[in-house]
Amino acid sequence: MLDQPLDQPLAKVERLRVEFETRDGTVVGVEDVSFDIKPGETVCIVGESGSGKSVSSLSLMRLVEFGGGHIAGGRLLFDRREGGVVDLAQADTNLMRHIRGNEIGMIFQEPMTALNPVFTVGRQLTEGLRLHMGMTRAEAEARAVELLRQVRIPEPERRLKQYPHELSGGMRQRVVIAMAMACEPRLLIADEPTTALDVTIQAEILALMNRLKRETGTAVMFITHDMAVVAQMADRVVVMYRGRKVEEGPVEEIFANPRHDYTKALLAAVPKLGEMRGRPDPEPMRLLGVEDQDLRPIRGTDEPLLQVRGLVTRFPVKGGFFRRTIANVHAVEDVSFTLNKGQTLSLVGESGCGKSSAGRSILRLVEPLAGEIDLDGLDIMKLDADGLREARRNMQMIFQDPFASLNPQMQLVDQVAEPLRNYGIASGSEITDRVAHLFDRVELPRSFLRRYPHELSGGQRQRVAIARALALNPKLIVADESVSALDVSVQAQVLNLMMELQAELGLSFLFISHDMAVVERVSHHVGVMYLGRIVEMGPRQAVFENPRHPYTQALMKAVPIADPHRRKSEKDLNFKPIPSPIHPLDYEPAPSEYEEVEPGHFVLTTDSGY
Amino acid sequence: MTDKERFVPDEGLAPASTVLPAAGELDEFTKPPRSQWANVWDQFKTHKGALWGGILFLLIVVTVFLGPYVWTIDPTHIDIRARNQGPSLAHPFGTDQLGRDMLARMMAGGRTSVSVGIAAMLLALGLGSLIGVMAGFFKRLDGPLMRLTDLFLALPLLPLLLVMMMLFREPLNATFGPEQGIFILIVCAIGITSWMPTARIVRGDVLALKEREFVLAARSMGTTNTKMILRHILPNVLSPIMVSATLGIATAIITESALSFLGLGFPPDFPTWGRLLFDATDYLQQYPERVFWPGMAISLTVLSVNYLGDGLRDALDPRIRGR
Amino acid sequence: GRGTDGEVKILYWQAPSILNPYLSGGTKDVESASMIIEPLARYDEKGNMVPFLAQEIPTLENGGVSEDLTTITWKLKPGLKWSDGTPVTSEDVKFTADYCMHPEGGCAQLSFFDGVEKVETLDELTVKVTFDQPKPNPYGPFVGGQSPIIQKKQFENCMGAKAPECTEANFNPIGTGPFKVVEFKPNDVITMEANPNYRDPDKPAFAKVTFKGGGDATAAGRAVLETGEFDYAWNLQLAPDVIANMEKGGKGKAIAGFGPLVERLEMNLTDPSPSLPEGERSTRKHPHPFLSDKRVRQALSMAIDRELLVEIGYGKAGKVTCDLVPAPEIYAAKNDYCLKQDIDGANKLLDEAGYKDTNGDGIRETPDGKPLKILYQTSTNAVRQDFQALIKEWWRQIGVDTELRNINASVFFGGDPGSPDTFQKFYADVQMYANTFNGTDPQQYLAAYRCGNEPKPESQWQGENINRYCDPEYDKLIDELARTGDINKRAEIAIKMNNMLTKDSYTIVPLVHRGRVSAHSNTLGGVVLNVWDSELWNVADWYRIK
Amino acid sequence: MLTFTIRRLVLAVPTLIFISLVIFLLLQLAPGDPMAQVPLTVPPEVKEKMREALGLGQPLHIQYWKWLVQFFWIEPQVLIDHYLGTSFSQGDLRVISWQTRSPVMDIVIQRIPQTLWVVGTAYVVGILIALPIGIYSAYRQYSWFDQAGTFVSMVGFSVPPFFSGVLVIVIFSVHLGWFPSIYDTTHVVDDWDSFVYQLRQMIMPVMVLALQITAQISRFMRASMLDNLNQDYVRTARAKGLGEYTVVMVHVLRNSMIPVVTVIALGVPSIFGGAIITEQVFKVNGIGQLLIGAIQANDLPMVQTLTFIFAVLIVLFNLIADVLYGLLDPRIRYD
Ligand SMILES: Nc1ncnc2c1ncn2[C@@H]1O[C@H](COP(=O)(O)OP(=O)(O)OP(=O)(O)O)[C@@H](O)[C@H]1O
Ligand SMILES: Nc1ncnc2c1ncn2[C@@H]1O[C@H](COP(=O)(O)OP(=O)(O)OP(=O)(O)O)[C@@H](O)[C@H]1O
Ligand SMILES: [Mg+2]
Ligand SMILES: [Mg+2]
Ligand code: NI
Repeated sequence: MLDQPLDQPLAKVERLRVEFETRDGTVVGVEDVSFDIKPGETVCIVGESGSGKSVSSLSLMRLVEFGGGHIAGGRLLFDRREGGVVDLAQADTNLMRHIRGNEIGMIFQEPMTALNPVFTVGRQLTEGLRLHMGMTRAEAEARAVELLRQVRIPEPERRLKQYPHELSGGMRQRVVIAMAMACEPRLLIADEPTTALDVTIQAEILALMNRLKRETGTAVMFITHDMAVVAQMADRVVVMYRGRKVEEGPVEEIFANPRHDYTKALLAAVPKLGEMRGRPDPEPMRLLGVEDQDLRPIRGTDEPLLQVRGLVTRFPVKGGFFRRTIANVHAVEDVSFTLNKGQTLSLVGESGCGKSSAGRSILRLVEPLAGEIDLDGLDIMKLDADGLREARRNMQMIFQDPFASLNPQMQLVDQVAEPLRNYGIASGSEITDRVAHLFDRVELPRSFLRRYPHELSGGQRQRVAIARALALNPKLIVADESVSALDVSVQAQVLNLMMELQAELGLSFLFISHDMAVVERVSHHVGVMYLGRIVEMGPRQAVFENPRHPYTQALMKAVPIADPHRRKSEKDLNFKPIPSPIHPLDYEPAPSEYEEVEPGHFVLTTDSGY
Repeated sequence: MTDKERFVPDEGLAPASTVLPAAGELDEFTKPPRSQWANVWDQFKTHKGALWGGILFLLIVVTVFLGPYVWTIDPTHIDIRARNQGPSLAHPFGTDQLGRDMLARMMAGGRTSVSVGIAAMLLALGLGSLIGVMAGFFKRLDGPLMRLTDLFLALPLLPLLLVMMMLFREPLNATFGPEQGIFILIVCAIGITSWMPTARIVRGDVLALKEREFVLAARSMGTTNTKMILRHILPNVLSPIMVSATLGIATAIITESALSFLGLGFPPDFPTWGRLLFDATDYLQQYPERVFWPGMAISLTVLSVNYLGDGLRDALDPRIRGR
Repeated sequence: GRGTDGEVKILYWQAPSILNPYLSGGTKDVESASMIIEPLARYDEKGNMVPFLAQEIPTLENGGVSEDLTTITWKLKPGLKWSDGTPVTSEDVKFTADYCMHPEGGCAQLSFFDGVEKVETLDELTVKVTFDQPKPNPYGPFVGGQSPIIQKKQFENCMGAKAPECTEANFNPIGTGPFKVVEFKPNDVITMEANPNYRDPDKPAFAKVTFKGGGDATAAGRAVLETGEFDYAWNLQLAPDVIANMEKGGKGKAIAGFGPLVERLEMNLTDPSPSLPEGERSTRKHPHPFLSDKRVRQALSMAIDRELLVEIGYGKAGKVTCDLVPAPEIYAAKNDYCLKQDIDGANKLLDEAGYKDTNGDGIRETPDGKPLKILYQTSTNAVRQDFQALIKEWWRQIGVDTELRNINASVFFGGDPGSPDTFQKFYADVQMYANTFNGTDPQQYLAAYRCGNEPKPESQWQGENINRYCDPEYDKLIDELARTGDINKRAEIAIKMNNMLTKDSYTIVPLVHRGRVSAHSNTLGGVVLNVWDSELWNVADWYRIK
Repeated sequence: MLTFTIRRLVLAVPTLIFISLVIFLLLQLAPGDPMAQVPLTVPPEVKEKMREALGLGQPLHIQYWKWLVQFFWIEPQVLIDHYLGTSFSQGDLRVISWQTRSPVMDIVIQRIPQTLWVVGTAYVVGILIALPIGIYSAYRQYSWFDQAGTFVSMVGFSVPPFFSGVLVIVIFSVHLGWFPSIYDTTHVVDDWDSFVYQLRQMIMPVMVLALQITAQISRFMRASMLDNLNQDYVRTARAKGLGEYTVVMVHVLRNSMIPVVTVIALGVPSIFGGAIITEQVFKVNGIGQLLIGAIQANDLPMVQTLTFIFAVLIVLFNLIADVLYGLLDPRIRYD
């Protein structure tokens, strides 16, 4: 494979400039971006959201044009297998069509939407093969099976006949990868291939790509905003900021010795697993460029605020002729924990393990089947509709997606004032006053009061959501994946804000996340969930430094570490797919029993299904 | 209603895709804040068809409602000597078989047609939105209300109209006078037989909306059902409703003309575009201009309103407007 | 010779639904059936009776009608055959009467058998009809398109309640007419072919008939006059200039004929005010506040320009008339009191009668202050609506305010006692429609205006005295007419009655003597428009002009 | 899917019975009288007799029950008899029309061919024209083609058929003499010439109807295509190097057809329901003309039966649309 001299770049982007014609005039997507990719090399492009990463990659495929952009300047040199170097910026559509999928493959960000929902996996996989390689249907199918096997999809023959929605997110992403690899392209562009995935699946996919690259010698252009992923994957790194390249260099160099301020800030904002080793209490993160930060640890109290005992939540699965309940989704199964005043309890676990359901059950936004919920002496389960409404004054929730959780048609001031109005706490100008103070509190300028959600950045929106949750002065805030959708730098700011508020107001957080590094940073206590149960629970330090349950241990292993020297290989990972939480009506789950391995550190002894 | 029901998934309903945050451009945040309607207007302005449609529609409405103050001939004035005349200075649109001035009749007819269009649309929209929102929001009402929709789809308009005429004409005449009475009747007839598509669309949107996180968020803040619907649901289904609205005006105008064709429309001394057009089709060959004016007026109105709807949809859709 | 001229295509914009006229009174059904089944005698285009299945018309002179006017004896032509080849006998004639007079049959033509006591067969070819009282006009049963002879064999099992079950017979009656049914698609089209057993071996000239129904008068006129797709179009109720323009197409011509059909205004002599309790509106309990005054009615009539109405609405198909019975000739009063429009005279009349506009709103008030506001209703129909607009305008000029209302014809003429909108209920001050009578004798027609014959709640709003007219003098004349046999005497009485209703009292304000306009193509010969019987009465004589 | 379908079908029965009751009551309430067609010369007593013979005097619940039995019990037997030559329905009274005194179902069956020929063809033609227009309009959004397509479809939408129908008659029948203005329902297609004649007589009503159908469906198609053209999977398809034709006509089209197909399915009942005005204008005398005629003549059994059949079709095609949705979109699985 490596028959060319290594220093001859495979693709070379020179002074690329992409413009978009919008109603507000011309928008420049990227400007003056140059970098190159050599055969067999992985170049990572990092940068925050909107910095132009996708636009650069789409330009290389000449796909920007379909999104309304055009390449306004620069050259996109690509060394074709035969036929020498061509400038893709000038290539005609036929040539581009030949290159796409055949010589350059691309993996897209969203596995959920990148596949056509109405065609079988097999059809979508073989399409490119039949087009570019001129294979017959049978040959293409044989090759497709081989490809699926390469990306380690079990039972590949059966998968070919399935539709995308019948596969899990991880499997879908593998199909997308297989599709991009189908014609053995020499350059593979991967645009945030793992952002939407769970840690465990992410780890697998990253390992898979590394292996494929090794085996086929394909050059990879890897786009991400996650520095930990960069550390796992990259040979070289290109850092982008606001449409421009700000720094470029070998991965070790970038991590060890960042030059540009932005790179430095980016690295500083990344929470690294193990950073908090030896420190029992959470501490705000040190952010670059922010003066006089208060970085004192947050102690909280040992006085219990929320006590949950034996919480069970099930969702009925209807079916049969009369639409009766034929089975249940056991979303939360016998969960018990205690959250102290002024402290944070985190729930971690894979997607679908029941974290959100647990959080919502506590506010009775979904109705739990059984269990006790005691909030500061008040038995939540016993309340009627009015009592519950009243009780929700003391417990609020921040949702995962800051955009989805704000009404797009309402001004921010009204959204934040809504709880105040609902409970008749304030009226008239007092409301505006209070809302303004809340904005101050979450460090949003008051000029934003009259804006609409879409006029804010993700981080700002999440602040609005926090302000809204704070409006009622609750004692408990359930933060459901509140920072998962944010850029690292913004995520760090929001995390700091939350911790700051906790320190000042004595708030208690039930923090739900799948990001182990973030959890390590913010929690006093941690509960690891698997298939509806808490499999391990205890002080954060105990759980992170001494994980006892096999699932916890596997989870820890899967977390990518933002250190290029500690790369993981596929062999380290060992994940079984999560068994189905759907059980027939007569299924009686065993009660959760715990063994106290250390003081306050419990490990589930009941069979958890792992 | 309890909170519990909300989480029973509806059959066949794909969860609403969450809108991912748009790429953040910092300078965007320094722009001064604008009101929602200013945004809508901005968006609207850029849609050429919509803008022209809007202007044209406005022009039609103005002509039809204010025109009679300028062109003061009485549309029912019969000048039998001047019948069946072509366009002239005295009668720019000519006269009809009884010598009534066509321009005045066009304006009078337009007043009725446009009012019927708007009023019937409002009624259909009100009913459709109400039933759509109810069916979408309260799972328990969904089945019955959708069956009701089936029922209305199956109901024949004509007998219904006759029944309504019989039951309500006298009382309406007594309270509103004969012209208003029949107007209300026809508006109601068209309204209650055309709300079904709106109801279905709104229901679909509400079902999707109900799964959105901001609804859950509002509930966790103690928002009651009524407020939920008023604050969160309705504003967000506004854009499909607006589109139905513009389509509704057009269909109402056309339905009214079809009713005239079947002899169930307005009384004869109550010109509407539909009736004028229908009356004129007999004279299609002798006096083609008689067909031309009402035909043109109906087409132009429908056309302008449709373009208006297109523009409004773009303008009201926050996903488009937000970018 | 028979069947040599190919196909003739007839277009009725109202489609026939059944070919048994005894089960449907509709003109379309009667006329379409008249090509297949025939009566003993018909009226010709002048209103004279001509024998069809009968050998001759029975009269007093030839002894066919008994001296006491209680029996009539018909003789069939010998050798007549049904289209299935079986002979026509007097049994069939008798059966026809039994069929229609069956109490459960709901026979639509029962009125033709009014007063029939019994029908007997004297021999194979002779039938005798006996009436329960003297009948000056004994030509009700078996005369005219409405009471044709049906075959006993075919309808034997279809008597009474079973009548509707005999779909095959009702759709395909065996007859003696020039054509027989090949296929009948109800409310759509009838295909017919020449009857091989028709009594005249040379007729009909056409081998095939397509009788299409549906659409509207405009389209029918167009198909005959402009595109030439059809040969004959029935009843073109169209504005005269529209017809004139169509004739320019050059494919055919419009023909008009005049029967006794009169478009008239009916004045409500009782109070229709909605403020009255239900059951008392438009009843004789409450006289009309101002229309019960003859001078008001007269003024309303004087304000109307009938010439113009004819010109605008009917053209060739209309004549100005001041009579309720404008035809036949002998019964026509030929009044001319209303021919000239006289707005000033009308104004003067009202002024004199004390109806003055006291409050200056342009509308006169009755002496006790009630404004002269008139609700003027009619059925939905383009010409009637034009009339309404014109008359409203004229009445405005005499200080009368008019509210117009048009009602769907099926409701207006429906007679549903539950509906407030029927012409019988007459919940309006003035209404307009046309009416006529069958045959040439107006006795029954005029008898309708008998005291007590008005629609009222007690009679489920049935009754023909729509105006709620009541004059004992008039009632006496009705009885007299029923007793009188002499034709000239009868005419005299009838004219008197006509004048009482129109000229003397303005209870009925005749507007237009309406004819019927039909159109036939230039290549269709033998068409004689007949308004006294079925239009298709002589279809056997039609031929193709080559 | 099967249980879903069956469950919906079973649930449809009470709905339909209820609908039939509502229609029945509505018609009973409606003013008007089957005797309206009878000339004024027929005296009221005779009319009363005729009314009685029609069974009008009976109490409502008996009339309704009679109709139910006739429609749901006797008519199906007649159908079975017709096909199997049995004689279950011997002597039972069927639903009889008041106008024609013949079984309603026979007339309905008689009317179906011409309705299907004209309205059905128009529907098919309309769809066949609409789909390409919709697709291309969306693909080239805001191009002149799109603008023109939008304009034409809106004009088509806004011109009432009683006007466009008469207009084409005047142009093509009267002035040019190309096509007959009156539809011949007795015409039998048995050779090439008669087929050509059938085409000629169909062309105008089909044109008028298809214009409206095209207008609506092409708008749907365009909107649906626009929704899908910006989806991620389209980008994926392009990234595979597929040609534009394949991308649009295979990947995008298949997805955008899903809602359009259901819209099309929902429109099918209206084919059987006929197009009242167009049928009237061209004298097609299909189901629509039958209904309007029956309404005008106050032929209650006919109106009741027709509207009920229509209701059945609506409910049925609603179900079919749902099932189609499930079949076309693999993501949706009922039960
Ligand atoms: N179709 C478009 N029309 C207008 N502007 C666009 C379009 N696509 C991208 N842009 C702009 O180009 C810039 C770069 O966008 P790009 O999608 O490359 O960001 P990104 O780095 O991939 O972000 P993310 O991490 O969120 O995917 C942004 O400012 C964006 O607003
Ligand atoms: N409304 C619902 N109806 C039926 N099942 C549900 C519902 N909500 C959640 N579930 C199921 O309950 C289980 C737990 O879901 P939950 O949302 O609590 O997981 P999670 O841990 O929050 O996952 P994620 O990280 O993806 O948010 C899943 O199997 C899910 O499919
Ligand atoms: Mg991107
Ligand atoms: Mg969750
Ligand atoms: Ni409830």
